[in-house]
Amino acid sequence: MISFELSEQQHQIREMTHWFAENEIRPISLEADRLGYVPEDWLEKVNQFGIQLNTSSISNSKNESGNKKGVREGNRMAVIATEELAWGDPAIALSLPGAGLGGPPIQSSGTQEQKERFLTIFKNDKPRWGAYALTEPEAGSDASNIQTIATKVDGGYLINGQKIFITNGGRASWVVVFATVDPALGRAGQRAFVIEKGTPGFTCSRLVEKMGLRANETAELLFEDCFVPIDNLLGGEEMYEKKNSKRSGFQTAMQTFDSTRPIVASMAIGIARAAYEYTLEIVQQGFPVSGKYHQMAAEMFAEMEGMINAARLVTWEAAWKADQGIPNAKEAAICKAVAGKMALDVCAKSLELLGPIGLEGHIVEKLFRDVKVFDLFEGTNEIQHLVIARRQYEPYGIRV
Amino acid sequence: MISFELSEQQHQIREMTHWFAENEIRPISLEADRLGYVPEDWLEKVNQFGIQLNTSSISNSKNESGNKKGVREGNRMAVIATEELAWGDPAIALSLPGAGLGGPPIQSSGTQEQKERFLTIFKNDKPRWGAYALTEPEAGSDASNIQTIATKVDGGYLINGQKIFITNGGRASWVVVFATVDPALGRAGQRAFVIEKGTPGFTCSRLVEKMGLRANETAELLFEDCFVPIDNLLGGEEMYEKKNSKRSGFQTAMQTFDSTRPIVASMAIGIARAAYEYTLEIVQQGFPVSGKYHQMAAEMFAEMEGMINAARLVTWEAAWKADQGIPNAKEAAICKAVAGKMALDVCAKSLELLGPIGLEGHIVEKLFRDVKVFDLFEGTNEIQHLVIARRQYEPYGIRV
Amino acid sequence: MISFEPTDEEKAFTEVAYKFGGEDIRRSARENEQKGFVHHELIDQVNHLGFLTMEEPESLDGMQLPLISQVQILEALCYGDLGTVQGFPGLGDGASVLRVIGDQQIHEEQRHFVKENSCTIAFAEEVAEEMAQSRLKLTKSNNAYMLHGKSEPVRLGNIATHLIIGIKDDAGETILFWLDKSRNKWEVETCDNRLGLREANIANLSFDEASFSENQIIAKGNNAEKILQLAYTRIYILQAAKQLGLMVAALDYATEYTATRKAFQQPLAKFQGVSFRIAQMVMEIKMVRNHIWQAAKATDDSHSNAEGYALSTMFAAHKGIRFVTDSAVQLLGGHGYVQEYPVEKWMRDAQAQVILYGREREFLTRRGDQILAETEKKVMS
Amino acid sequence: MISFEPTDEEKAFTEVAYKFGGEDIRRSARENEQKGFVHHELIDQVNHLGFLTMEEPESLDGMQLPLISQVQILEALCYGDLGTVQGFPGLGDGASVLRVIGDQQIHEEQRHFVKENSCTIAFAEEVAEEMAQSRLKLTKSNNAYMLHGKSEPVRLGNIATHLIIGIKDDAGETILFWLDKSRNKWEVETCDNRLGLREANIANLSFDEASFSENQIIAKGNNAEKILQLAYTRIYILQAAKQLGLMVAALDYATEYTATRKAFQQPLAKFQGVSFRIAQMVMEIKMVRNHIWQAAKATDDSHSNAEGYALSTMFAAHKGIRFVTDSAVQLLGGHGYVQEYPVEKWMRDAQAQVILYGREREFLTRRGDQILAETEKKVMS
Repeated sequence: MISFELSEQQHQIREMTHWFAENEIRPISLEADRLGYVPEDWLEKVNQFGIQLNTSSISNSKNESGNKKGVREGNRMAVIATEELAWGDPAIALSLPGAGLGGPPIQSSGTQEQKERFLTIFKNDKPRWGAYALTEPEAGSDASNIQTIATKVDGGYLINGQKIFITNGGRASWVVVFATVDPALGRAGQRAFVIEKGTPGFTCSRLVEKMGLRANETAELLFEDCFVPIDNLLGGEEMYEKKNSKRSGFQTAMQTFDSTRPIVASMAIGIARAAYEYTLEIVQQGFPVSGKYHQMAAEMFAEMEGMINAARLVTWEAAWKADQGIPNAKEAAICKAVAGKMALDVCAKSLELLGPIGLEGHIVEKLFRDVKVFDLFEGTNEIQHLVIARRQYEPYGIRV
Repeated sequence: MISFELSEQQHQIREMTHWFAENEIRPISLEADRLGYVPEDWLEKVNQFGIQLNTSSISNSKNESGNKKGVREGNRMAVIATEELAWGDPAIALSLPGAGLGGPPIQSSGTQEQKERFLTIFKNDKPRWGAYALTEPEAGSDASNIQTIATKVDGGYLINGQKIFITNGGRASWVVVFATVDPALGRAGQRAFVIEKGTPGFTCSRLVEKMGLRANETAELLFEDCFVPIDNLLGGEEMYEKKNSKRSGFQTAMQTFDSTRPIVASMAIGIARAAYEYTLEIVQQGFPVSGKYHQMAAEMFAEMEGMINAARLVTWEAAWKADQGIPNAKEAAICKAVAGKMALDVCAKSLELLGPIGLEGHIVEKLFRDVKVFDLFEGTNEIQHLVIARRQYEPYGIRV
Repeated sequence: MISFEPTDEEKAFTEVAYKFGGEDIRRSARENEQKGFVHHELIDQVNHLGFLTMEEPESLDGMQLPLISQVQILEALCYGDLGTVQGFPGLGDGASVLRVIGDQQIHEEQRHFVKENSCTIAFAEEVAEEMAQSRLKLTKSNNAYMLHGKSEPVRLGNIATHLIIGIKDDAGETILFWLDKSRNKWEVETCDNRLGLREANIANLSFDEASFSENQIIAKGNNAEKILQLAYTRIYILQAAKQLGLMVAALDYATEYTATRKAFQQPLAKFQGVSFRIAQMVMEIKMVRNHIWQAAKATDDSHSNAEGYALSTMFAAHKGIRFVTDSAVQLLGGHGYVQEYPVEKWMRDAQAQVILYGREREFLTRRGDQILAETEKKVMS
Repeated sequence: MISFEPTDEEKAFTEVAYKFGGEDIRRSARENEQKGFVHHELIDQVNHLGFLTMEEPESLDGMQLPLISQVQILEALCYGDLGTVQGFPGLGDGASVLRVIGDQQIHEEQRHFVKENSCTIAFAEEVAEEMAQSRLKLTKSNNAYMLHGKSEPVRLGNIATHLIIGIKDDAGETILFWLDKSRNKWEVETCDNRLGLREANIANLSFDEASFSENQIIAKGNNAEKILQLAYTRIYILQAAKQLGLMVAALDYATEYTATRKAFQQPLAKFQGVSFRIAQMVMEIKMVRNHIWQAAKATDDSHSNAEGYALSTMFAAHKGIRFVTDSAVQLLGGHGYVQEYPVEKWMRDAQAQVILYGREREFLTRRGDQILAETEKKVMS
């Protein structure tokens, strides 16, 4: 039956994460932006509380057990919780300890041993992070064209190449790194490796300065003859060697997107809602109750509300499909494209409403700087269009 | 010196055409739409007055003499006059006697003999039309891929093929028809022929029913072993045979677009202005002078005015460039793309303002039906984007 | 629990509706438009399938379906053609008024008529503050009402046997009442409507000092306004669902066309100028459908946000149908503009629909007024 | 006669400005932003070139150029960087107030100061009906004025030696006056502005019961309002021209990037998803430039439509700069978001600029009010 009511568990997690976002994240939001990092002691503290950005509950794997009624709702839970965290502050939300975007590929493609080895390290004793490294300087949106080379050697692979725009890439305990055993093989040649911090030949060459999300670390990673043992090949050698196996790192990357795009979309929604609510509160305090400014504001808020709501519903739909085990690549692309664009628009409209006082250190300008990347990473808006169109033309045997 | 003042001559032609549009065209607009044609006696009358849709003053040819100060302003005159005529009614404007869109290719590519033979037939004794036939059932926007075949025979060519969406194609005294001597040659194989009404093998196979512009004839033309004498090959055989001549029918077609797109753009502008002014008059009569409807209307009218004005200025710019003899393909594409899209938007906004009474037989709904084709013919909006992008990337040696 | 899964019953209904819409309605659409009314055989068919009484209360022998079910079925029917569906006779938008009034409050006389006869209702409402002065006036003197002047164009006006009218009297009180062609006189002026929904029997209704009896009054004052508010919430959602059906039709048609036609030696679909627009159409449709479903559920559950959702939905559906039908015409190029292809009709029907069912900006300002008045500011569902 | 041909003199000026903008300004832009002010060497250079006094009346030793010339030069300068140009000291927007007042009406004292010293003026205006209550109050008692409270953020506020302030007093009369740092006291609160135009010295100005003398008053009442109206017409046009310069910079940068970078084994430019956006940017720029030129000419010619054109121009320039700078970031992908590339700064500067210089919708409603009040309804120039 069609329904838009939250389950009890969903309701609880929303309330809890909202409380945390409002009382723990938001108060340090502007300060963390100014510092360019999230204070260590704050991270220690929240890690002790066990608060993480839990993307690894997002999974299409069939062996997830579901709740006591046997209903899997992990994806819906994750998008609901993520929206609230990003509402608090998206840069801080992305900096929360945990596997981050590195979680889904391990969850979906890792061996049981790998899952245990990599996903159980996120403990209360100290904050730890995972990371996900796909993008390269010359590849951009073209995930099929990665140039990082994995050369088979005795007992493992030597990795050579460079990765850019890696969220938490410098501080991560491990990074899921995509490389190719042979660029000529295209997608089929791709492999995913879990490379641990401190591995010789693996360095974080630089942290980049960005338009926004300044409190969140964005790293460039360098791999120079970096030896990775065979046990760190995601899924293990056998997975790729199976007869007729079409499995490659490329599939892992693509499947990861199906899980992470709704998460990224919910962050954009959280940002938009934060800007909307903040501006609405100011407007409700200081605005005339009628007249042309009232009407201007009314029209803009109604439009923003509708856009935010629409983006949330398509995101829920993508998450619902994932929970049902139904392919959701199209919906994942839709929610990402819709939310990324919508959120920038809502932040710009909010600033328009605030007018010049928007330059006086209100959070809305920060949200505007933060939000643009949500239309860029995890596949640009253009890539989402391509994915959507590809699905739409599939019945006609045309690959656009 | 930059200026947006009309010259005296420009001012006069605008006043005169506006008078004609207001007093002769507009009164029969809705009736002609209902009938599906412009009444014959009306056409006879205006033809006796010497009123024509004068697109053939549009020309890039260097031998145009200019006015008494030696300033050529034919293109600016034409866009100014056309806006007024289309303001009266675009379907009737397109049905006015004259060479129509067939004028520019003859003007730009015809031999002196051809110009005299074809362009001087438009006399007061009875209405006559020229037409322009490029589009084919299977080619659509792809002008380089025409399938109508011209087979060289003794003394001329045999034409075989079909043309669609031909304005005034059934009633025209002659039609400029694009055909290829060999599809394998691509653009280089294209030729333009002037085919006269009554030529054996040339028939108007059908008149099509359209969304709008119903008073204007849109024909399908069929050519079956239609013999066209060599004298009707536009530009003459020599033009194509010259060593290193890159001249082909394709160039003629493309050059024609540079002349006709600003004309088509001005029609769209005239339509938009007609809808805007009609709606504004109704609103000024019946609307509250303040309150939320006033503000809604104010905002919409201001936006419409700005859009119309912007489209007119880019159209003037394209026409000015043509008058100066400066290549204007980019500006011609810009004004067509801008005006076509803008005009639909203005008509839709006007209908929104009118509300349900928009269904009571006001001209605005007719303009809405008329206007859509202006984003389709003479190159779709997408084609205009392509032309613009192509010019933009030219310095980088990239052909998009 | 958040779910996008229709019930099995809804799926079964919808399947039938898609078949009927996509085949029978689609096939007859051009002919209906040309005639200016829907062919009686098609009406018999749709009557037989029961799709005309989904909104009617059970007491009037209607199906009284929840909105969430109706919207899915209406989408499927209008996948065939919006104009034809809008031309179906029956209670029309009046059904929502009756649904809101509730069984008990429907006057016995009307109940009898609706149940026993094939009644077609046109619904005219001129209560809302409007941009221009209303041409229709209701005056009250000596406790008798008199209606004079001309209504705005109303759907089914041409063939209506009954009218439901909501209007303010000269004292500013809202009066909601029935008129009955057999007793009350009105003139029908068919609109010179060449735009769209030509088969929807849109007409102005003219009244020459028409009076009506007290028992034709459904409600007055606040009560009447409350009924209209609730009825419009339903009407908006139902109309949005109809618009969605046309949007899906336009998307599918344009997808197939661009997948199968070539330009520059490539299927049109291979050009991002084409495929990205198709992607945008897909997104618009997803969003509009979700809006509708959410609003429908909220209304079925008597959620306090229901009207707000309905307003947002209608804004999205208006914007969406204009974008998607225009896009379909654009993607077909010249073929989009000629009557051998259905998309030009769809674009016209879409535009007629949006001007008949409320200005886009009005939905925004109405919803916006609610937002600014609310103390709870969260955009949470 | 309609013409789009600049004069030879304009071409010569513009060429110099493009060279200075594209090279010197562009090179120093990041550094200026990081410091929060413009490097003095660059200021010396621009002073030397005379580009800071184009709007100033000749009586103040300014160049007193027509707007049509100024807009071309400003576009060229801002091709280098908008933030840096906005950070240049000098008379700023105040120059337009002085230009409007005219030579004779400028008080001798101020004239002396402007001519003899390197004076920087910040212009604060809180006359217009605003969305929220103004925090700045002007009270009048016993023919003496007193200014109290905090202004909105104003450009050059940080480094201003003088202020020109337009504000309504407590009786509702508009008063336009000068303040002089050497005589009048005010506090400068630098905005915690991380958004953009960080080198433009944007600050709130706070006044603690500040008084000023009668000869500091430039105008009162209708006269003051007329001056402000004319000055704003000029300011809007000049600011729009600056915005245009940034738009062209963003287009050129994105064009080169997409022409030279590859994805899927093709230059990015080969994808219509990219090239069509570039085409839209080209169109936006053309339209904004034509708007500006038309408004500038109309103002130079004291055309009655000048203010209306300026309002339309500013709406188009705001919309345009947001679209074009956002597009440039989008087309650069991840590189658009990082500070090694200039486009992220341009998008931030653009947004700061538009919130500093008026709400988009306000330009529309203001122009719309004029349209609805006009008897001449034609959209003719």
